[in-house]
Amino acid sequence: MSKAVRSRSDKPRTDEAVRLEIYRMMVEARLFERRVHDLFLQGLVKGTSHLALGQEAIAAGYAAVLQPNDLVYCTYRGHVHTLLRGAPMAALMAELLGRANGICGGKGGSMHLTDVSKGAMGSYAIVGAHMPIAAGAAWAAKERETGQVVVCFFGDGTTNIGAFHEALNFAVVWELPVVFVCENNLYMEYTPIRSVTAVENPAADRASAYALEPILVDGNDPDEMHAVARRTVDLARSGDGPSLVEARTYRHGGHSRADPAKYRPEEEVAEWVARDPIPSLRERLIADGIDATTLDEIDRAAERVVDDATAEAQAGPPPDRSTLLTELWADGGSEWRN
Amino acid sequence: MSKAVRSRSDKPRTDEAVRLEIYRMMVEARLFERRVHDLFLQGLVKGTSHLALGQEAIAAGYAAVLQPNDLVYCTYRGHVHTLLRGAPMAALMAELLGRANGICGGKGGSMHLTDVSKGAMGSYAIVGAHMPIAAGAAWAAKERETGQVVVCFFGDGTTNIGAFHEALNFAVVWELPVVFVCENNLYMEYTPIRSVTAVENPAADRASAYALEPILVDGNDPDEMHAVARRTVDLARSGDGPSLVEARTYRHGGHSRADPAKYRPEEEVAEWVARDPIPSLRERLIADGIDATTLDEIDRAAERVVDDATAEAQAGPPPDRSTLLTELWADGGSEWRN
Amino acid sequence: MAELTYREAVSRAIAQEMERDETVYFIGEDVAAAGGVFKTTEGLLERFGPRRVRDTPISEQAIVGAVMGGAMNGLRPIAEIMFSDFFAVCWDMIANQIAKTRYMTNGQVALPLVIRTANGGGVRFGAQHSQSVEAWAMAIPGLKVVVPSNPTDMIGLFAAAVRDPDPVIVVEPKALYAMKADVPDGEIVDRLGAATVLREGSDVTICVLGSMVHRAMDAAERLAADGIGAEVIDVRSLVPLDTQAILASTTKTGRFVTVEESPRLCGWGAEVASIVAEEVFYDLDGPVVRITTPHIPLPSTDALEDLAIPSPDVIVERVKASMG
Amino acid sequence: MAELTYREAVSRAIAQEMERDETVYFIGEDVAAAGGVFKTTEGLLERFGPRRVRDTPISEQAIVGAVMGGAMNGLRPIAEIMFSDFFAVCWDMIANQIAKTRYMTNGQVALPLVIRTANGGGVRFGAQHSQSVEAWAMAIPGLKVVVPSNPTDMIGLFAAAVRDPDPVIVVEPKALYAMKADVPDGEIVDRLGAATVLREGSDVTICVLGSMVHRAMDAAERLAADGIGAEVIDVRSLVPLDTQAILASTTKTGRFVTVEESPRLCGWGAEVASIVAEEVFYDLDGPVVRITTPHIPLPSTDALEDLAIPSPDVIVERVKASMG
Ligand SMILES: Cc1ncc(C[n+]2csc(CCOP(=O)(O)OP(=O)(O)O)c2C)c(N)n1
Ligand SMILES: Cc1ncc(C[n+]2csc(CCOP(=O)(O)OP(=O)(O)O)c2C)c(N)n1
Ligand SMILES: [Mg+2]
Ligand SMILES: [Mg+2]
Repeated sequence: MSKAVRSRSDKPRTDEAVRLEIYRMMVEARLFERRVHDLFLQGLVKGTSHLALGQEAIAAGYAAVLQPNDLVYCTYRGHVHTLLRGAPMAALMAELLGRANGICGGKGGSMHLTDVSKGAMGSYAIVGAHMPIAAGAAWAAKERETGQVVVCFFGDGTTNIGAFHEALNFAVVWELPVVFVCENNLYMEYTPIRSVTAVENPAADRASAYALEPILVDGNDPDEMHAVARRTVDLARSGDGPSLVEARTYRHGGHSRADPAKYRPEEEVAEWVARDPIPSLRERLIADGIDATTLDEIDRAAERVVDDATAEAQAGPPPDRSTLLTELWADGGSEWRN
Repeated sequence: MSKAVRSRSDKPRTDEAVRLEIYRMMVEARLFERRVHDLFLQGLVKGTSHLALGQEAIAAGYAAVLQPNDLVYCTYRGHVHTLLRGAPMAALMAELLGRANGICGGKGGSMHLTDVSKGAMGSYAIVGAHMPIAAGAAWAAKERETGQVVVCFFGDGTTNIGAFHEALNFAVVWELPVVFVCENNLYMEYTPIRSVTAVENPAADRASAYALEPILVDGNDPDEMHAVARRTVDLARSGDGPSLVEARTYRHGGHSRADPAKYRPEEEVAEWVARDPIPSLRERLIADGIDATTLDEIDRAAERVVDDATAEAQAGPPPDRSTLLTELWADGGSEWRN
Repeated sequence: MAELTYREAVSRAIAQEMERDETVYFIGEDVAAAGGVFKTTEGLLERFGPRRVRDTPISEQAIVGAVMGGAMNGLRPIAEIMFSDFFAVCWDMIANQIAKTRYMTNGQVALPLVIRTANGGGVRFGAQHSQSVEAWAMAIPGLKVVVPSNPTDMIGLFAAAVRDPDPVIVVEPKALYAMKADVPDGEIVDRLGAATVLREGSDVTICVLGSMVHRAMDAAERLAADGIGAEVIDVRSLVPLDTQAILASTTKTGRFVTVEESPRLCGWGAEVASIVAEEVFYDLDGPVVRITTPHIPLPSTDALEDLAIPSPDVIVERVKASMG
Repeated sequence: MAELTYREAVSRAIAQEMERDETVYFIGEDVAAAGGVFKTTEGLLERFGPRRVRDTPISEQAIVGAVMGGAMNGLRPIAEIMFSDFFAVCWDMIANQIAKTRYMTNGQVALPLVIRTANGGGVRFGAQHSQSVEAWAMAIPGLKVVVPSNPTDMIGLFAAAVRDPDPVIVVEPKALYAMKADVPDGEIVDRLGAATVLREGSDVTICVLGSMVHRAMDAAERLAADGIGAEVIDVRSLVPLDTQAILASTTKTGRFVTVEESPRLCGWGAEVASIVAEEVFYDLDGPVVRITTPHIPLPSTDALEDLAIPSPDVIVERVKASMG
């Protein structure tokens, strides 16, 4: 057993309203990604795509505590994070479809969803790269005294790349307001993380290398996630520097659209699907006295939101040819010569 | 105080012969580097140069336990390591002088001393780069069952770069016969390591991030160094995988020839110079019954060795113009076209 | 003869060399148990076992460092870097360490290793997974670089790379992995530094490599219909470079065109075009022409990516325009 | 007017911009307390304090990542990468992240940042501390690149770089740090993308930058003595590139030569030479000529390093030979 401290909230469960909001966010994210998957199957989403089905509680827990001017950095597996920061769903969907009304005009694609206006500072497709960048944004927040907190999500596999190490040390030495959240879904792409990592808990067991508290949390427990999110964001906000959180979770599907995920034992998948954060929060909410009809209404509303977003996204045209050469430079163009 | 385990040899002092050999190595290395420094002042050593004056016990401790086919990787601060592996002193000196009889024909220079025939696999001038390479050499040793051990020396500042992290994790996961030895001389170039590092002991406090035992040793104590060297090399040799050793030490002079090292408090320098490993081993040896004349003879012999090497080196001509274009490729040339 | 896809050719190439020489090892991310994210290395683990075919952590510096160190100590290792864009995270290992070590040590260290990687665009992966980095490697003294444009070349050039005593970068156009072609049975071994004249012609020389070869061949077909004889040269090997073939053809045709998937500035086309303009200037009947992507990162959406990468249409148009 | 060394010009340039704009920050290894390993940043810590001028760990990815993230959130940060060779350890941050982010996000992210670095050879530092990497950066869409060849340009181009809303790489030839020149008093602000004609001539255009400028000027002097009028253009800015100045001069002289410190293949000279061979081909009276180092890593010893880097002698000889 690892020496990491398991994080248990000693606080009572979070407010009912917040828990319902977390529920809503998870349901919307789930339905959104399911729809994305359907659109793949129809051949409408080109290129790759990395779903976070099953991992939604982590993004939702943080989304529930962040302020509007806080900043989030995530990875190619970042649809949910970007959506839950408030990026318009239709524009995200349109980006996946490669349309002009996409959030990045079709230039970014699935791996690069970004909505700066909502503090969704980008999805990064090179493993680990966004960790130093997130630290840099936190540095600016600190220097400019904006009160912002930066949250940076990454995977278990990412803990073995150099940028992880550099970012953690840097953030601690400069005492930056950044929370690094490892979504440990037990696999890098197809390779089990334990087979390529020196320690059992790839992030938590390394926290002490940066003089940080080891924090290991059940990433499929929305209440736990929310408690940890609150605690680590508060620490950053109050000037107590960075945290490193490891949230254990599981993706229901493959690594990317190309992956049927045959390498995972059936029992393992079944066990984790049984721990799906959405039904489990639903059950708890009902046990805590919420009416099932309230939750049903949230479910139905989410379906409408996704339907509307899909329709709006699909109504968009392909990007205009002229946009190929725009926005390399701040002058709007891409000229490299006079 | 750090939680790292301070390594204390419970064994009795090493054999007299080995201790005398360690003494000899340190003295030769010291006189060699002092001579290099003199040659600078005469304008004969061009470019940069990084001396290890004061740090010799670490290289000597390991040199005393390595077998002929073992491999050593070191840094630009690698004169001593290369010399003590058995590279011919005259050829090292000639390389620093940029002569044809230099160990790399003048192409390498001070930062790239290499003598593959002696298992001195190179000095590397990009911080951290040699750590994965050393792991790779250990991988080949393991696969080919050569029984070789690889030792990789690096500085405290190096613990903050990504390659450090990747190499350690990789070596542990693949259980490679490699010993990583951090020479913590308290400074990166001019910046104190504590001001840029999240933990007190930059290597030892990170060992647990790779499931390794934290080993912190007094790098200025030749007996301690030798004991740690023996233990870690034996572990690697017997298939027990990598170690990470942090040896505390101090360089008497500046980072490189350009550096008068004004940034270091005088008392700190004085304190460490008082702990110079060479006089302290000398005193101990005498206390343990060695005749001072034996040591004096070693000192005088070392002076002769250095004088001879200097003369031989200086007798060398500059490299022939034709060598500019040799040895890019294994065919001996550098042609890129037909 | 057997029909193989390019991706099958990759695994056949690796197997051929591993079978022949037990010091050949193969490592990379998800290459063993999973057979590679592009399914280029399926079956190798089963055939050569978990020591010689091995999954690594996501640690490109460690991967490339490991093959360098391995090559210094008796192996002939092969590393896969999954996407060539990731060269950027281990560029020090490739450009500063591997490329320079033999020269710096005056020949003491030989580095018989291969780094193979999936390169280029056309598959809607966006700017960080679609780059063409062959010119990055070409620009670094000490690296050899090949770009096989078909399954047979993949096997032959790869075998030559593994057998070469120097480090070789094998650049695989990922847009070609599904391409099928007949491949001779038995061992295939090619040599580095030989371009191939894929089509003869007397009016214009088109130099091309990788996935652009097929587009240039299409274009040449259409130019022929319009009475323009294009000689298409598959450069195949950037270092060593077959300047003889390129210069001889240009001397014959008097017109020189490159087609590159890379961004505009400082690509291999610039190098080859300036060699031509320096060495056979007086044989040229008109300006050299470089057809490249614009100087932009590749956009993700199909609508824009297809516009960015030179198409047969664009090649035909530019060649015609240049011929006045 | 005051006589300044190039290294003093660096610190004056940084100070000028930090004084003007409090969002300008400066970070790097040993840059603050120690004033930089080349003593280019002395006095800045004292003047601007330990928050705005700050020492970092040896973590180039973190340094470059930090200025990128900082620029995304309201700063205009400057990073020093001590030697340009170390771009290789943070190339992902530079080439994949900084260069591509604005385009990928369709303009949502602006990155007003500067990376400055000591570049090139001539100081006997050996192969891993002597590279010329300006062409690495030029080849990546999304990066602007300048190479100041004298103290005044250092200040002016640097100021333009800091004020530019896009990422700019400022490449400082380390062989020039000790160079002295008179520099005007007061604020100096230049613009990106303008080459300078340093010397007029009607027989041959020599395009050059960085430390090679001075060698080309020497060579031009000697060519003049032999009756050959060389026009020397200090390119100064690789992206944006002043093609107008280059093409106009070449049209006038009819002869085109580049002098580069970089290895042979795929340097900026190849790019500019092929632009010339494509766009003003009919104005050329003879082959384009590129003078470069050989395609080798730079050797350490002075005897060999001096042979490798183009000297005034070599420039004179090659220019004369090319003029028949
Ligand atoms: C530097 C780098 N190496 C390899 C890849 C290819 N790759 C993409 S995702 C991935 C697995 C990442 O695993 P993890 O960090 O656990 O994140 P997850 O996908 O499980 O969310 C890999 C290897 C990459 N994008 N960047
Ligand atoms: C990647 C990289 N960054 C920076 C440098 C410049 N540099 C050379 S030595 C050095 C300090 C290294 O400190 P440490 O690891 O403690 O070794 P020491 O010199 O003290 O032996 C630095 C920053 C470098 N060579 N490589
Ligand atoms: Mg994972
Ligand atoms: Mg140190």
